[in-house]
Amino acid sequence: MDDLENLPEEDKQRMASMIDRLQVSDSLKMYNSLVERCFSHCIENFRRKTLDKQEETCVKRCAEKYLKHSMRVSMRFAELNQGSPTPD
Amino acid sequence: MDDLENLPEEDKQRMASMIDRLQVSDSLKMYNSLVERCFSHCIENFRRKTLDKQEETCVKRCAEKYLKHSMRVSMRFAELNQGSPTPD
Amino acid sequence: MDDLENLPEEDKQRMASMIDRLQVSDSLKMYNSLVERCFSHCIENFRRKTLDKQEETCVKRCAEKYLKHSMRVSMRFAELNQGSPTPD
Amino acid sequence: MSGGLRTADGLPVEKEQIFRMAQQEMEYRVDLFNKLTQTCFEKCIERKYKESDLNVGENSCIDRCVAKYWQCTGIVGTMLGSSKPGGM
Amino acid sequence: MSGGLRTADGLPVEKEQIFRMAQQEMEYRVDLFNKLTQTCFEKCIERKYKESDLNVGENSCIDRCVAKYWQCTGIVGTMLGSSKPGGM
Amino acid sequence: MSGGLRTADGLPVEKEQIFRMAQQEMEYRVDLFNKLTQTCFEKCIERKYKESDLNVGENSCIDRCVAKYWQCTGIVGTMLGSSKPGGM
Repeated sequence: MDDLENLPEEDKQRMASMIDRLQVSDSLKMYNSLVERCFSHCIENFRRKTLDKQEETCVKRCAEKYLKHSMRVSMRFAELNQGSPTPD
Repeated sequence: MDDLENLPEEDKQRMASMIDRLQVSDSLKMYNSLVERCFSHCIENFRRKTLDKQEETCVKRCAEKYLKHSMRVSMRFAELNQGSPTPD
Repeated sequence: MDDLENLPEEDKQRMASMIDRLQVSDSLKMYNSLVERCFSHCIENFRRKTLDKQEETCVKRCAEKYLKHSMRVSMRFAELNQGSPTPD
Repeated sequence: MSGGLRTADGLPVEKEQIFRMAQQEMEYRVDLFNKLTQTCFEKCIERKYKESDLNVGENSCIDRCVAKYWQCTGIVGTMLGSSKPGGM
Repeated sequence: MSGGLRTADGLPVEKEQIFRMAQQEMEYRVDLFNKLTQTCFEKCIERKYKESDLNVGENSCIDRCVAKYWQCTGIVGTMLGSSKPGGM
Repeated sequence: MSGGLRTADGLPVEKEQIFRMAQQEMEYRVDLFNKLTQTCFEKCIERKYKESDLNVGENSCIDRCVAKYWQCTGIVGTMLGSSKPGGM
């Protein structure tokens, strides 16, 4: 991908706009799959149409845990992409 | 998305054509995932290469149920998007 | 899709380039889902950060089996698309 | 087609962005609807497929499932810093 | 590039639609093939991965699985109002 | 906009290919990251969600899971004939 650095200004802008679009799409998909995951794990009964306190807590913790997990994975992933050594 | 109403005619056409494309893509994906779901639920033995009567009935009921389910979800989903109250 | 054969040369090129793009995207997605599948099946313990011999063998066999499986499915799929009869 | 910044496609930047955002919002809604439909099918529909109609229990389960899913979308959206529940 | 309706990309409407339909048909077939391959792998391949070749039982299971999957595609396609089995 | 082959969009062929490859590489990396994140969440995170922080065991499991997943990407990549581990 070194070729990209030699591109003229308008091409860099086009590239930046493509990256932007991918990031927005990706974060919207991530939002949807986070809801799906935490809903599937936490909601088991359908006797009422509102979440009870326990379900709400479960969904919040699930989503928070997933976001923290995702940040940690992202740090490790970046290290591996750059070939840094990691502790055992 | 209110901006869209002020667009000139050719832009509305472009928007309509985009919506069209998304709907065709989506319904083809839905077709594929419906087949996958009902096949996975209904077909368990591979001693012959044709469906027996019981398997065929299972696939048909599965698909019909899914379509009816999907229509009901779609009605409820539309109500929520418009902020209507729903009975408990 | 018979309409395609009557298209002028530049349109055929455009079509070929679209097919090319779909194939590259598809094979990259397949690569990712093959890794995910074999990792999920084969890796169960996280007491060390390197694969042991048994895990490595499992991943290799899993991937080889999947590729052979995929080739066989692809042959049968092509026959069905052309309406050839298949042995029971 | 006069004056102002233009994208690689020759459209004014602002209008192009409106189209892009509209498309992303629509893709987001389709994805949300599909995940919601699949998840509530798993949660509410009996696997026996004894008939092809939805029974009373399934119907009320669907209504509550959609309502609870929507609330989860709101909770996670708030955590991610989204302004309106279920929206972008 | 003379006469007739044109899309935002400057291509005649009809030709543009042919390309779009061809692309959607191809995406549909790739998606069908991928789901079929994954589903039959789940149904037919032993999880132990004792060797990297497919054994006789696995091979005949694959053939029958593909044939049965194809029939399900036909059944569901008919229900959705598709004209040819397995097609769009 | 002078000389050389051009695509349907009017861009020189080579530059268009660079953009396309860059986009496909980025989509590949996003897909890899998402699958890795989901898989390691399944493997490492306790389902009880007793709290919203990651505990020590979960954190070290994540680090090892990412490292092992990366090695699997390398193994499968080599089998598929990819030049660098984890790359295209």
